[in-house]
Amino acid sequence: MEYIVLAVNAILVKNILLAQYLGNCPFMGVSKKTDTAAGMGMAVIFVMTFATFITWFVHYYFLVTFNIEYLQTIVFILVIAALVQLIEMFLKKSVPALYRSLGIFLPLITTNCAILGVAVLVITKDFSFLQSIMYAFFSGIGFALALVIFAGIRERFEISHIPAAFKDMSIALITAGIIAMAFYGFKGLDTSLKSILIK
Amino acid sequence: MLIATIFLMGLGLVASLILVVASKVFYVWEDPRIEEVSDVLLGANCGGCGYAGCAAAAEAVVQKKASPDVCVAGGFEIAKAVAEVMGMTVEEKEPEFSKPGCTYGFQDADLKYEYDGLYDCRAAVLLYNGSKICEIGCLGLATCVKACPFNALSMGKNNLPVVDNDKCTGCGICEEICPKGIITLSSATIRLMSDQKLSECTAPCQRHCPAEIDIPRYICEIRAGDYEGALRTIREKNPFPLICGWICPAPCEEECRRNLLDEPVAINGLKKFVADLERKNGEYKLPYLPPVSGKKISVIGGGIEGLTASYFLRRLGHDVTIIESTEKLGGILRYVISENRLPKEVLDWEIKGILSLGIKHRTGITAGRDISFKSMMEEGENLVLVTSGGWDSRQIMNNTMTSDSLIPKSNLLLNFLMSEESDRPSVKKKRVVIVGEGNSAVKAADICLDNVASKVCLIYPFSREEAIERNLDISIKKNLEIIFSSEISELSGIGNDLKQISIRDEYGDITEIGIDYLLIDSGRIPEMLFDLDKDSGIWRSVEVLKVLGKENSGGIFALKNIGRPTDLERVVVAVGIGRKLARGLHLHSTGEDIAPEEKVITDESQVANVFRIPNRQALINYKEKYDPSEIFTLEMSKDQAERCLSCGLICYKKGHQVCKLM
Amino acid sequence: MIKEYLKMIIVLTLIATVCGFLLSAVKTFTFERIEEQILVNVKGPALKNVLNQATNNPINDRLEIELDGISHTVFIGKKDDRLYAIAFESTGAGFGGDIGVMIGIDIRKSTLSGIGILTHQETPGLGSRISETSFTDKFKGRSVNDNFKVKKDEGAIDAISGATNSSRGVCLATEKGVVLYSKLKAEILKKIKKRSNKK
Amino acid sequence: MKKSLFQEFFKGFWEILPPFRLVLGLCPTLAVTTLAENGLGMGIATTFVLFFSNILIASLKSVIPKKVRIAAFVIIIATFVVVVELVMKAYFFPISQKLGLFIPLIVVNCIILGRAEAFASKNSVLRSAADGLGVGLGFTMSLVLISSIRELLGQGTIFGFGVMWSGFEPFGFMAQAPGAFVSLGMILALINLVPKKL
Repeated sequence: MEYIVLAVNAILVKNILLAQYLGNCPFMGVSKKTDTAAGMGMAVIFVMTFATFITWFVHYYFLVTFNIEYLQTIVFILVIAALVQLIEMFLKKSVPALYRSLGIFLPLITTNCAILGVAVLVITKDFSFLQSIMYAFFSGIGFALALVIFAGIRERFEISHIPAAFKDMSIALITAGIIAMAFYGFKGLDTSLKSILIK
Repeated sequence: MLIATIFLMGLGLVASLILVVASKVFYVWEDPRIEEVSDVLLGANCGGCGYAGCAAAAEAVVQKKASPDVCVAGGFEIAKAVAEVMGMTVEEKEPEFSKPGCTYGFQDADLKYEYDGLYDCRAAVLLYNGSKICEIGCLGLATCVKACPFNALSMGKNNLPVVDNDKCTGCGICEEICPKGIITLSSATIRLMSDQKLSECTAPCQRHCPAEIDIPRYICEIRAGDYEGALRTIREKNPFPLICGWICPAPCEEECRRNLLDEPVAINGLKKFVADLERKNGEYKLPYLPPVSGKKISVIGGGIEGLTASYFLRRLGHDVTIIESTEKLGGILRYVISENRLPKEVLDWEIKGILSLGIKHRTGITAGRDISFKSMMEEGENLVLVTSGGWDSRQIMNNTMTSDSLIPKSNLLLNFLMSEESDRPSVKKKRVVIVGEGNSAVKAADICLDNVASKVCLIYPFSREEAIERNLDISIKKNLEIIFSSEISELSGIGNDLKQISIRDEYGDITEIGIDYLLIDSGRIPEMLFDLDKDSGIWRSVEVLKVLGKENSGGIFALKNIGRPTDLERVVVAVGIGRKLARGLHLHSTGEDIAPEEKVITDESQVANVFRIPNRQALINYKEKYDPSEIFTLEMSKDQAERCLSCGLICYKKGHQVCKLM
Repeated sequence: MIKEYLKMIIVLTLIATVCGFLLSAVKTFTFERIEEQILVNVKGPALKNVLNQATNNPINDRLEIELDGISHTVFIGKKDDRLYAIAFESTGAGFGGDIGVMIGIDIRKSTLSGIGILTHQETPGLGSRISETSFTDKFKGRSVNDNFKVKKDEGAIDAISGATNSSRGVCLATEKGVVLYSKLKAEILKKIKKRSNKK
Repeated sequence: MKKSLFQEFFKGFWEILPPFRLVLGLCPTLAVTTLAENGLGMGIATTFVLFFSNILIASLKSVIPKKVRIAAFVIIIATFVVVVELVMKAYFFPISQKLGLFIPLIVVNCIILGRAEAFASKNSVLRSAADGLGVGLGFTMSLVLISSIRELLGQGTIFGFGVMWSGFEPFGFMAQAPGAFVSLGMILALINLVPKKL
């Protein structure tokens, strides 16, 4: 039950891209075509879950134990960077087919603040291990969802008449704003869902 | 404090260890050059090369599937760097730029309907081929602008794409995406290699110029005061603007739409004006010249056609030597045309200019007499282009009765018939082939039979019925074979002997005939290209004029075609043929198929036209007729250029539009 | 090849080590200030509310008291240079997680001088109303022996309608605080005495 | 044609002004620009990291093996981020609370890694310093601009000072995520109207 609320919250209400402002660079960068957007989305879901899995352990079994939580940022990013590179190498060797479709997005993911953001968020929110994993997974789905929707809209720009000044990024940002407004409509959904579920 | 330091040290160590181990465990062998090449490439992932991004292109280069100059966007610098990685060399290529080929945007052109659909040319073209009446016009919906990865394109005020040549890398994406083919890659080389096509926006004047000069463009350039540019435009199709300015009968002016209003623009006069201007300045402007990398080519005959072919061959990167039997280059223009029609100094100036491109010439050497065909073949690195002319040029040389022409064991019928019995080559026990369409051919056949030729083969371009109609003697004689409705498609030989001749009949079937001696019924020796196969020593003719794109022009002795190119009546026609020869030769020497381009405009083509020009503007009443031999003044040239209607296919200047340089 | 790998490892380790050292140095340097800042900025406003009659700065006059191996920070409120109340932190499980409550106790009267919510993760608009004064004031002036339970659980506190669980959390924290107070009281008084003696 | 040091510095103010010309570092641009004060704080924090990481990376560029380049850059950048995090907590606590998660996220601000990769790893220390400072200050400038506009329209104040007339009804929209996207898009469009090369 709890996880349904968590899912609704992570995917719709507090969508990582549109409400939490995380991961906006790839949001703008790889959203020109739906298929690349979908590829990026998949890669993010995977890396986000996996990275949170590792950083959660690192945090509670190393940082907390040694009382060096202040090193969180540097440790997490290092872990994520190494992890992403590891995944890239692994895919290249073991699953070349997957590497061809997802691999090109992996280097981009290191600097995707959504990954680090979620890893840090689950710590500040004091989530349990399972909660953290679920939260990361659903946030990834939220990311992918927003990205694909956005890419779908941006593809239409190709054939629409846009004033020169608004071309490319400008209109993309305004569109993102409108999508964000649509997602704004989900506000409160999690609360009501929660109260329904509890009853 | 210690803990933190040690922890981070440990983390750094572990992370790097894992990465090192992983890179060992998950090691996939990749050609290290792939990475090196991708480092060198631009990394814009524009796809202009046709590969999926720079990395894919790098892979293709390393696998030798693509050449080092694969990166069209990067230009020569990048290509050089890539070649360095690969240990290869590249030649510098002339930069190519996008060139939009439409003059009138949709607000100036006549429309079929108002388009208000998806803002994309690819969508608009689906509805009755776009909103313009002109089927080849630009739809102005900026699809190319959106597609350009380098932001080199923008829409101009008149809703036509404008290219920023500084940003354009010649990647060709716009060319690919434009549904109308308006925007194409262009460079002087591409332009001089191509003929006018139905899919291009051509003005009537330009369509009727045998040399296919882009007349509207040069007039536009003159109007803008860019005289050098105008001359450059002319020389993309005609190396003799000054000579043509003097003696060209100007078929373009006959077709000028201005005729529908008052009288034509002095197109030829304008051409002469810019050429005169250059001569007055005394400095011959050289075009872009690629480094000589092509084959060495001998061109026989230094007349207008040979000079034109040589000029363009040099511009295509070939090493050309002209062999001329008289003491000076110029051919008929020098020896036949009178001084008052064409002053010799004009001729000399223009020939000198052409030679200054780096074209070698040897005068006073008669091919076939002073230098054997075999040695010419070997000297010219296996390629010999014949533009020797014929009967008329021999008159110039005052030695009309040579027994052999430069093509071994062959002669013009006229020479053969007119020479003394003793001068005639012996045809005893020889297989003679006579190509002809008149009774003179029959007469020559009789002479050969009398001289105990072992076999005489008469090739008629007509059918048997036509031959009877024309009262030709087709009676059956011993050792005589008459072949109807055929033409020669190939001629081959070894050293200074003929070997075989291929005959193509009306169905395109080819028969091969052994041959010892050839007689050609024509005033001239047709333009021919001979290519030597070094291993076997066999040389054979190449159908170099296939590029003409006309029906029946396939054979080297395409006699069926009346007004065939080999009988040149006007200098401008010779210029046009000269350029086409150069193109065909270039294609042949680079191993490409010599075929006419698609949709080339020919005399028979149906091109949209206008029949009445409503008098929409106050026209300058042009009374005074200029004498073309006079030198235009600057004002006169401006006046004339202003009179141009800047015609497109069906659009033309209405009101006060100003033409723009594309 | 080995040499190259060795270099990679050494460089990365070295950089990490130096960074670790640098960071721990910065941390040591800023540690105290950060602690203080957290007290001033996070606990300060709540303290001011809870010890509203104090004339001193309770943050400066704080004590660390150990009980069963756990250290508790106790803030001392003085009125006219005489001890009148103390405040300390307590937590109770709410709906969204632990609720941190600052509890002020008037020593002379043995009543609550007030409570203030420090941290919570309650539902915005519902549970979050526990931090409103209309709710916290319900605790003010109550005897430490009162039954700090919501009325539903037969206690004395009116729960916020629709946020019973959050209200419960606050009550729980208060209850725990009162119990803690009874355990700590003697120790606190002893320490304060010691300190004033020193002066 | 190498740019002068001066030009390297000033290019960050217009030619490659982030996040308008160089569309990177959008997350902080969108997230923390509700108040001008936050924008300024974020900008300065980023500038600090950018400046020092550029210098350090430029001076270490020859030592770092290519394969672990990114990892090394990330560690260096992260170190400065943690320094900023600690210093801000110690001396500018309220603002560090407001910026919250986005301070550690400076480490993944693409501008910083982008400059490290594209500039600092190829240029001299002095140039990299000029570049880092210029781009950082340009970024700060942009953030202050966006956040001032958002604060003005969203709350009727600038840096906390009320500047709008008394009856002004703030647009709550501007303070929310959609407002962030839309206002950034609008400003970008305005800036696009001005040519890149002045």
